[in-house]
Amino acid sequence: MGYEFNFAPVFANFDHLLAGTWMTIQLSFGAMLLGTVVAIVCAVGKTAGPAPLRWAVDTYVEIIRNTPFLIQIFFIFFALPAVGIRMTPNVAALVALTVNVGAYATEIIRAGIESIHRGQVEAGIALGLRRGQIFRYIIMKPALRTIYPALTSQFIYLMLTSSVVSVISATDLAAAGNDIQSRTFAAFEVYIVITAIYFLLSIGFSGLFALVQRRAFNYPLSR
Amino acid sequence: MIRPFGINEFLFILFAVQWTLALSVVAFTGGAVGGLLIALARVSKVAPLRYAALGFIRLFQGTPLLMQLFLVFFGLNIFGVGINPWLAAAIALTLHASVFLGEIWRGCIQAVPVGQSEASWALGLRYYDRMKSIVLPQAAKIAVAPTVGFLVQLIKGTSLASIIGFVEMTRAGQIINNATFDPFTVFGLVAALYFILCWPLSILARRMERRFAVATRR
Amino acid sequence: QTTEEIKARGSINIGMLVDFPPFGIINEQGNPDGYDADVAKLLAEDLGVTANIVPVTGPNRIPYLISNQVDVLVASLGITEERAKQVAFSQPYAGIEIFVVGDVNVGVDDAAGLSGKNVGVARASTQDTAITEIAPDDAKIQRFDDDAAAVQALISGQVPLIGASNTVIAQIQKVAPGRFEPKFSLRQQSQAIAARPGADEFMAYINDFLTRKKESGELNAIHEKWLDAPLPEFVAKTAK
Amino acid sequence: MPAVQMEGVDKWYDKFHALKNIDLEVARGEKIVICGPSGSGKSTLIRCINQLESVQKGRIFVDGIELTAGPKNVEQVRRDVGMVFQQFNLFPHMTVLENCTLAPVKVRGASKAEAETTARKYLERVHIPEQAEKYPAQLSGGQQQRVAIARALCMNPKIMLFDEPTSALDPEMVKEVLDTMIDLAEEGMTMLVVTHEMGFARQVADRVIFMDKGEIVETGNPKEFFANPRHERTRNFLGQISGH
Amino acid sequence: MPAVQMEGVDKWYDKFHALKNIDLEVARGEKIVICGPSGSGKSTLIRCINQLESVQKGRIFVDGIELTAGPKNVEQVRRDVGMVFQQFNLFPHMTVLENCTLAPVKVRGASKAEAETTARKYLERVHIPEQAEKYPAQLSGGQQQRVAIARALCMNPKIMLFDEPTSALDPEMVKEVLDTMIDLAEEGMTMLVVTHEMGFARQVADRVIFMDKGEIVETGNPKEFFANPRHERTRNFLGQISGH
Ligand SMILES: Nc1ncnc2c1ncn2[C@@H]1O[C@H](COP(=O)(O)OP(=O)(O)OP(=O)(O)O)[C@@H](O)[C@H]1O
Ligand SMILES: Nc1ncnc2c1ncn2[C@@H]1O[C@H](COP(=O)(O)OP(=O)(O)OP(=O)(O)O)[C@@H](O)[C@H]1O
Ligand SMILES: [Mg+2]
Ligand SMILES: [Mg+2]
Repeated sequence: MGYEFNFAPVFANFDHLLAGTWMTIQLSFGAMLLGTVVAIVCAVGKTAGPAPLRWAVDTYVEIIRNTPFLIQIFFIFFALPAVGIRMTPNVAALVALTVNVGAYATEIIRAGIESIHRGQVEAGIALGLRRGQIFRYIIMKPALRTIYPALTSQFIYLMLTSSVVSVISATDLAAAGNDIQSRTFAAFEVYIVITAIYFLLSIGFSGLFALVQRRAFNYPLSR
Repeated sequence: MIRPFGINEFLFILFAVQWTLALSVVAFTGGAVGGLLIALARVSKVAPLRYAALGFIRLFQGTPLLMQLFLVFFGLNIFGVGINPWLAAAIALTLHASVFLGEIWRGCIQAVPVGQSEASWALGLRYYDRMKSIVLPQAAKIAVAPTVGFLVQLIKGTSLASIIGFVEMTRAGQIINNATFDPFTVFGLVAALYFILCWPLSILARRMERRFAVATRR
Repeated sequence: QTTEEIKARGSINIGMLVDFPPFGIINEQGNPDGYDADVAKLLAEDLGVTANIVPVTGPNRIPYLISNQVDVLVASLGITEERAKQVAFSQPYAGIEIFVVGDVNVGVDDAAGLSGKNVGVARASTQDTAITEIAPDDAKIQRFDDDAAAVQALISGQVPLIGASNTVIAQIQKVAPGRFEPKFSLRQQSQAIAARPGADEFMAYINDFLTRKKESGELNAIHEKWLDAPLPEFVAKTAK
Repeated sequence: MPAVQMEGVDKWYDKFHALKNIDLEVARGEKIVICGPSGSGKSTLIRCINQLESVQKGRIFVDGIELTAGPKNVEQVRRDVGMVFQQFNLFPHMTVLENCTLAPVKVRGASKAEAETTARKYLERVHIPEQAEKYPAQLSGGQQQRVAIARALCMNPKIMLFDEPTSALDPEMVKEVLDTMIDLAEEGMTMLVVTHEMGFARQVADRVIFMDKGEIVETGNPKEFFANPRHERTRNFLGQISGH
Repeated sequence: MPAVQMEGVDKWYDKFHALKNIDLEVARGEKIVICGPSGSGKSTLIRCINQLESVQKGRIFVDGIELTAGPKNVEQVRRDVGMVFQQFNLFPHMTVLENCTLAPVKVRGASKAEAETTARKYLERVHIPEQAEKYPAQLSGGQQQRVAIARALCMNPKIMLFDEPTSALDPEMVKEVLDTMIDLAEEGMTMLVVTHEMGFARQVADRVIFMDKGEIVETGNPKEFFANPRHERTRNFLGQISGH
């Protein structure tokens, strides 16, 4: 089959791809940070909150984990305006990614909190620390260390999932690729290049996570 | 031409579940075989095999499934390898499931105490018997829960196969939405169907995980 | 690709949209239907082979064709110069007029009026090309995956304006009567059957097929059936 | 005013009656050793004194403040009661110094500099001033337990509770921890110690308390307690311990 | 021809020199006890004999076959060398009988019936014929270790290696395992045993080997070894063990 690869149109629009890449980085990074905050709040609510709160967190987590992201983002962008919440596509994408990763990370972080030995908490209580202080100073860091590998691979997965946000006209890397493709029809060349960029991004993020791990969790463990 | 959302539309989406299921089964079957090979390669004594498996995993866990599907389907055809959507979906989803299951299962194999392998060596058991009779049966017990958990991910992932022409649930929803302009009914229904499919599996996975945690704590 | 090969095979793979009413839809029985489907069946019948209809989407229909997944596209593909570099077009077999549509409260009546506004389109559609061409630099074009998403964005108020064809406008009016109106016409767009470049003999056959069907009135009848109107003037005339 | 006073205390874990009508008065400066078979309620008893466990009946006073009267009092009392656990429970992500300064800064509102000065003073007293910058995982068990003691002392407690502080240690490390506790006892600290180290009990205890099945079966000064246990159960228990 | 012969064997774990120039000859039917402080290389030494660890220098012969010459020989030798581990390492998902018949069937190609007959014979010999259908988790530690011994015997080994076979056992179970091993010794099996059970050493060992820091420091018959250790290090070590 005589298909001739021609990458020229892709590289002619490389600035467009870079802008999309930057948006993907922002979306992923923003959702990781916000999602972690959401997850910590939900995980604490689920381990220590009153029953209605636990129930609410459970419902949120189950709904998100058992439906496709595509459907979730569709609802956030098209249904929320009906109740007066209107967001630009990129903001809606950020919110959808945050809500999504928040649910997964809730489960992960909860497991981390539960892995902390009860004696640690008791030592904190005996020293007179209050509940919030115990969580903040005693539980949080060792818990995050335990679940860090699970959490970061969820983040990489999130970054790859973000390739779906173009359906609501967010301007991420996949959208940039689609735009170039629809203008130049160099579909394969575009897909090959953006796949490579995603790959580089995930390597970059992994490297960053390893760096953070070395800086943040550098205390030794007993065997 | 626009028509209200009625029983036919409902049935159209409902019947699309069969494609979602069929794709999931294909992906899981392929992924189980591939995943086993990858897991074995990852714990192999042969260094090049380990690195090859690792590189393979990095590549497929580091790129979106959407792009993998697209490149397999359209890409292979461009190179003159005739390929139908089934084969393309089977290949891409299998690769995807293989690397994830491979990593999950590697962890399970490594969770089997080294002493078990050492005892097998000491008895003179060769690789095949050691894996088949000693290591894998014990790893399998640990693996059930996370595997079922991944199955949920996989079922949802098959929605991306719509890019190469499968009218599975998500695509069916889009098509009906284009004919009815009633997105909340349509996507609400689609979401509900996924939920019905996935939720029992999620619960099952969690139950088994808990049971296993209780069993190993002692 | 030759006519002979297809005849020998006994079937033809035809790509068509199923989310572009009334040209391509899924009918109540769950089968592809619409104007394109009828044309596709007519073509297969003319060749004396069975029609194997492959549903494609707006963004992936050309990849489908050039990667041999289908023999031919009867997929409401608008004739544009850019696309002509990738595929071979027949003479027009259908046509639409595309407009900028918007909220009745938004005052826009020409391309310059799009300045500073958000405009939704279906990615890779004719509207996309047309609006991208004429819109001022500071108009913000939001590309959705299909017409339904663009329409949904308009109806839910996420964008004040979209590019849409006359057929889509008719649907918008049904869903939200009185809220939206066509602002100005972008262009009349002829749609053609497309095949891979280089298949000259096959393309000649398709052109001949269209000429015959236009002259016999069969094509017009199908058009009446699906669009309640005769073939537009700019389509009805037969090319060589 | 006694340092600790328990009046008719009862405690249930669900249906399980873990403490039965406990009366106990501990004078200031008094050293009490509690022993008894596993599951007899020793840990439960001392954990009630800083309200790691709440009780269902009876009253507990610490330094004159009624613990069982409300949560405000509990907070107050916890600051004045130091506790050392069997499993050390040091915070693994903090250096020794950080372990020792956390509570003074966050609970007492001390400045970081003050807290560090105090911490170094107590690390000196438990003979490990040079380990201040290390993490718990880098220390031996005996060193870790001494850090745990220093950490509790940094809050300037009026009373110290010890729950089997040496039973998770390798034999060669037991002595260094006991020596530290003996030092502390000699300085006049009020101490309640759950332990089976009978040498320690003989040397420092003012009173030895024997518990069984949630009750205080026998209490006496160590001399008569060891030489002349009044109860059958106590005799059996002491027989087992020395045979060990 | 000696049962085992090691000539100038050196072994490194990465940079760590675990075995230093080991020379050792074990005659057929000889019983050797190896002792020494933790980390001295005792396990490493006996694990080299069935190549659970490979060595970087020197030669090892088992029953005249050079192990260090290639993987084919290793397979051959492993069949003839039985090993019993500290942690038993029974296969938890198989019954006792299945544990014992797996290797004879898969490795020696015995029929299932033959293998079962042999297995029951050896289970009888270790005094637990009635446990054949149970799973390891249903047995006590001592019973498990005896199953492990029976499992190894089912392969009809010429040499048996034991790596601290009793040190993971509760004290009351140690004796039953040692008795089994004494039986075995009396039947003339060649045995290398890493153990700190000096009573066992006195009773059955032909030679006692003392290792420290990867070297064989001293070797002698048990009588003179215990009465009259030549080396300072050996004396220290024996002092610790008996004090323990
Ligand atoms: N959280 C709990 N829930 C239910 N029962 C408990 C709980 N904590 C302790 N118990 C029970 O209360 C009884 C007393 O426990 P406690 O820990 O005080 O005993 P102990 O004398 O300290 O024993 P040990 O020497 O083993 O530490 C035991 O029978 C124990 O099983
Ligand atoms: N896989 C390994 N990698 C690195 N070092 C090892 C490994 N296995 C053992 N070592 C080191 O080799 C030395 C000897 O180990 P070995 O297990 O032979 O000692 P041992 O005499 O059996 O001690 P113990 O009485 O504790 O079982 C030890 O210092 C140990 O830390
Ligand atoms: Mg206790
Ligand atoms: Mg050892």
